[in-house]
Amino acid sequence: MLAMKIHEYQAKQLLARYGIPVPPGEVAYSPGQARDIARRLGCPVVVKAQVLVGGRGKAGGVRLVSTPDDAEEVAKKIFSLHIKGSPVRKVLVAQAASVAQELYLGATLDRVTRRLVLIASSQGGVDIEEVAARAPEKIAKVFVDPFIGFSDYLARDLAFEIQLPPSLLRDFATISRGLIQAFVEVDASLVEINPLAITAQGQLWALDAKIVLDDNGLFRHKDLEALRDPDEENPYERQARENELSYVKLDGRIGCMVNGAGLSMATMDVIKLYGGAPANFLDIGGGAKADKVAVALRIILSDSNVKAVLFNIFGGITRCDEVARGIIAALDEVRPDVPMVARLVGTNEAEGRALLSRARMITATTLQEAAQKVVEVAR
Amino acid sequence: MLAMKIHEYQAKQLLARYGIPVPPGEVAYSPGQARDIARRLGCPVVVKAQVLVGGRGKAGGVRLVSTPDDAEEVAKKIFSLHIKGSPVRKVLVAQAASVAQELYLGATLDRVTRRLVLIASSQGGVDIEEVAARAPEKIAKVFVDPFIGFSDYLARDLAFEIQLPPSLLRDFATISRGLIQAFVEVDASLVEINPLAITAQGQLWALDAKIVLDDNGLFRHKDLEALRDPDEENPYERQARENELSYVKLDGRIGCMVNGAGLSMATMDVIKLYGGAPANFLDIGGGAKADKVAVALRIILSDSNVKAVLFNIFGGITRCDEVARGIIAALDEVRPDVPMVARLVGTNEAEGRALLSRARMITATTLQEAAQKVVEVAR
Amino acid sequence: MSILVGRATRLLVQGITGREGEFHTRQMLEYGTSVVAGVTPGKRGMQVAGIPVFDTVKAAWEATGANASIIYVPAAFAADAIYEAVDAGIPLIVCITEGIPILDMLKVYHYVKLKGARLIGPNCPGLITPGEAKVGIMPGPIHVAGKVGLVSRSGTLTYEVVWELTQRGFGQSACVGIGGDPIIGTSFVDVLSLFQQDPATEAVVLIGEIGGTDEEEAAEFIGSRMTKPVVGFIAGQTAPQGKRMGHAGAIISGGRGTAAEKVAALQKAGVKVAKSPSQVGELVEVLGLDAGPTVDRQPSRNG
Amino acid sequence: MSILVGRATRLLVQGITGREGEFHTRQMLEYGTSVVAGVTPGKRGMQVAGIPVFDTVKAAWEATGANASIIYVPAAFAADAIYEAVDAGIPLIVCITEGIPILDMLKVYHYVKLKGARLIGPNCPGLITPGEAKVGIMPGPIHVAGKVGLVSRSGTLTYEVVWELTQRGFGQSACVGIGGDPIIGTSFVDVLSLFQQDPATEAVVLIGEIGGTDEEEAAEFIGSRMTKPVVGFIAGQTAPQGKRMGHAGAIISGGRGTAAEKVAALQKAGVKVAKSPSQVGELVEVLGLDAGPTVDRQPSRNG
Repeated sequence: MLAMKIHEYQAKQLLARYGIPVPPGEVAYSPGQARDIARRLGCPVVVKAQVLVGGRGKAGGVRLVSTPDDAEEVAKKIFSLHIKGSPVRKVLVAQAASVAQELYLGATLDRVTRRLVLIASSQGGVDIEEVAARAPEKIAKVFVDPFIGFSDYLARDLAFEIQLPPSLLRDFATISRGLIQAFVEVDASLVEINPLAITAQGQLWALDAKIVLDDNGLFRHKDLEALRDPDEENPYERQARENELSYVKLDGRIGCMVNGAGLSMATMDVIKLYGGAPANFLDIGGGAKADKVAVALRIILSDSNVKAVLFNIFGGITRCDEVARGIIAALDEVRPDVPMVARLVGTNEAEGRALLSRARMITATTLQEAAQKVVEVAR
Repeated sequence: MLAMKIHEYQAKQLLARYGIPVPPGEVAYSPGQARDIARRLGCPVVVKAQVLVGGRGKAGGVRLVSTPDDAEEVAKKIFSLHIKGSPVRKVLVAQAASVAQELYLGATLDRVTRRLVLIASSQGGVDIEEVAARAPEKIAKVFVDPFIGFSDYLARDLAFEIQLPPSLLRDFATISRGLIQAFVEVDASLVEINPLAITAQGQLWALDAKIVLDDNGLFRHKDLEALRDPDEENPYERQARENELSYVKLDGRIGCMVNGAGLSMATMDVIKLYGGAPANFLDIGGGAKADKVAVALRIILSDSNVKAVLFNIFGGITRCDEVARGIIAALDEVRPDVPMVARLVGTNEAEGRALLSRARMITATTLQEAAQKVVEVAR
Repeated sequence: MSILVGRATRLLVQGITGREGEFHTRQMLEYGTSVVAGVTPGKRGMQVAGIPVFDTVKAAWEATGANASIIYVPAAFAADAIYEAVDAGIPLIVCITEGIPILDMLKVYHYVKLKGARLIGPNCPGLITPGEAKVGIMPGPIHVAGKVGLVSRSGTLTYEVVWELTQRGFGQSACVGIGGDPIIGTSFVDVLSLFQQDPATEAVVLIGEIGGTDEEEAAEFIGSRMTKPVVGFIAGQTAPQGKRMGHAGAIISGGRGTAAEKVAALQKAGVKVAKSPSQVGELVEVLGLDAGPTVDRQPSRNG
Repeated sequence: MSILVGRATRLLVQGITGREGEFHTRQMLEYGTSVVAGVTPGKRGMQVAGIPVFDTVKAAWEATGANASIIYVPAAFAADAIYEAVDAGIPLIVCITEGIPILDMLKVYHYVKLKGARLIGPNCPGLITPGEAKVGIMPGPIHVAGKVGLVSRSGTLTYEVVWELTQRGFGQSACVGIGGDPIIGTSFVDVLSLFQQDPATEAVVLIGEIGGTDEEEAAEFIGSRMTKPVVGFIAGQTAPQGKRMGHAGAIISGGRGTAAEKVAALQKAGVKVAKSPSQVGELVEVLGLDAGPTVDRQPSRNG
């Protein structure tokens, strides 16, 4: 998890601080709590699973109920769900809104213009990328000047383009301004309100919200770092993050350990080219020491699908002997029975190879050769 | 008071929120409270009159004391002072620092570059303008980019120029950044820390602070508007401000009411040219209605020095008949015995003159003629 | 067209449906200015004095080809209005609004320069090319066409001087009120430079006031780059230090920005500096320009 | 000097007294780069490997006339270091630092452009003109001088390809690592344009990866503006959507930024796209360039 997601309820609390109207609601950790909250808020309420994966609605994780008893009943069912493998540990109970229209409003970085882009659509509530594909004319965009920041006229341009009723212009501008301000102040990479509802009473309400934070900005937001939900993180992903390893689990059988993101991807590609399938992306970064390498290997081997491991190290700042020492340390502990192929080139490669020679490892000189060998042994 | 000043203690509270270290302290409204605070903080403490005028030190309004009893005693004396006409209604009791060096650090708008300028000097504690005149090489300046905002290297440039010990570099940058951030976020026109002390313990402390706010920015800071101290404002200045009149009391005998700031100044200049002295600057602004004009006249006449009044109105958006109606309304109520000269030109001047003809007023066609006549009658 | 505005000006009014915006739109139309569009968000389809209203500057520009904009929106929304005009590509923006926070203007100033637009004001009466176009709030009828260019930081004081000139038979090539705030889009030097290049202008009147160093910069420019005669007046000779004289920019601080300094700088540059507004007329008379068209109008009764 | 750096480069190292800064300063000196100054605030008067250290970039520039800077400071201070270099007038700035917040880079990017400086990176290995100057962290000895220009978003993958080229006898005119972040100072197109103009470069290798549209823009440029042959490789053909592959920029989002799209765009522009890093060497061989200087060095043992 290199870009940190936060829960809907956390995103809404955060957006509320920037003047964005959200329905009153509270988090429940048990069906009983859900009932209490429903009673306090007054029904109807919506009970919503708080998980960091998409597709809650289709999985039955979002339900409208009309009595506190129903809230308890429904919460019990939701707590029993696993949504895309994530167990539900908390639900948001929020006042239900009577919705006249669902809009979309979101901000992200536009890489082409190197600006923040604010995106709106009159067709909210569904996947915005579907709308973009199906009816691109329903998507309006404005770009925020990097020096000046947000200016209200941008929100008005959006509003007129999505044919928002003029009576909501000012509130829409306030919400847009708040959204961009929140984005900038928390170092986000995505802030999305979907749907932004026009209620039957003619007000704008953020019914759902999603915020993804830029991990690189977290150092200046200790308060946000605390929002990280350890329950939602795969323990190996967490271990990787804590050790500053870039790790992404995949579906194949060949574990890979590489230094550098580009070379890691290229290594995966070459494995595929020779008919294999990578079990993971794992970049140990530059200048990794033995202990970090050992952690990396343990993470790779924790995946029971892994039938073989490939080490591809192009030494530069990273020293091949350090990597070899880390591998040996991990092997001493884990003693795996999968075959391993090592290709070490560059800084201290001779020392590295000498160290590994004790570990009964298959060696290779080129990436091509290494990939062919590991695909062979993984069959 | 068109640029709002706030008290030292308020400025320090505000700066503390931006990470600027200030000595612990509290405000006392009585000598007894001063004693209690001194006991709580631990002596020695400094007792400082909280008034919005300069020259507190020379007037005996700032005193170091070494026991709570002394704090009470000294506070009693300070509460009895009038500093430049301002009675002392509260004192700040703050922990005393042992000072190794006094620096200056301040930010304001540089009109030439249209940028914020951050100014530092190794010679703090005194009037920075004196230092600028006497030893300009002791003043260092850096300009803040309008698009990018503050960057820490600017603070380092300043620090090296005033030969700050390198061990304080990081704290100095933090204080500088906080100062500029505070400036921008409260819409200030001046933020000054003088002295910024290097304590005997080798730390940086803001021992005194001054903040002047841009009145034009106050609409977005309701919280700061609340800091306005009505005790410190002349009641007529307050009345003028509340009625959106620009009023500055001066020392002469001729009251002036003019529409437009430039024309007001020019009117004062012409009075002076013909040997008179203006009692005030008063600009009724553009498009003033009768009630506003009436308030303006009452404010002018509240000054007992006023021996004659000149009305100089060049009608444009402002209608001469509206002005005349306001004058008559005020005269009906106040019935002053001072002579008045009216010069009304432009929009609806005939109607205005007709209205004033009932008021036994001296009239004039040109500013020159009006000024000569009012100087004559004010003798 | 002498400088900045003239018969070719196609004016857009931002905030046209407000009280001020509507009033001055009618005044400008009456003067003969070619007002082609208005903008008030959410009021698309309306008309004000026969002028079509649009939701956005971009839409107004696309429909009408406006090449100048005048802004009458409240201070809290003025910076936004300027950005909207700049980003729509409007080359000349005149901001009448008073009371804009100085930190808003600080960014606006540099942004306008960056984008190559020209901003007049804020907190100014606008500008006029007599007989061609009035883009502002000044009383039109006090002006007559002629050969004197006038530039000023003030509003009514400018009218006083214009009226003085007109009464003495000196018409104006253009009168530009650059505004009384500490940060304004166009400085004395910018306008002096335009007057120097303008064949219709034979002499220039500069009306300054205390505060800042714009007049000193103007003096520097006049001394080194201008060949046309300049007459000046500085308001605020009797103003005390540290007291703001109405205009946010009119303050003598730290002993800088006094009238005496400014007068001295101008005199050193060869400017004849008047002691009073009426003396400006006398000094222009001394220049011996041919008189302009006959004065045949009285000051405005309704302007 | 082929492009960007060469014998005329006078290099300043920002963060020279840090572990990374000091290590790579020695490496660059050993390679023959003319390192003339270092900057670490508060360390004026020190020396690192014989190079004088200054408090500020301005002071270093004044004393040494440095014309390029390389930045090794931590991510939290990197934007500040770039601003300091830009404002001191350094024309070429290479930022090695990884992990800079994207919103910092957003402002930095536009500021650098505004001021007319050139930024390489961040999160990049730097650049090298073999035999002349190494301004970066790449192992110097794997490079030899020659006629192939190389530009890449990657670090070690670049070394892999360079090593491949060197072993096959193809030296490099310059190798530029532009960095793996979503916002970088210099794009593929910028470097391709320099290679196209550079008489020392006869063919170009482009190493892209998933994410963004830089490769598509490069393809557009190659198709319409380049006459020199280009060989490409795109890493991440097996990467799944929505998962960031290490580099902050390497992510396929919303179905955009896939390797397949990039390969197709490049092929359409006439680029020969390799299926693996080693195939890059084969494709360059097919171009039939004269071989460069003989390879006489092994990969670095200490680089």
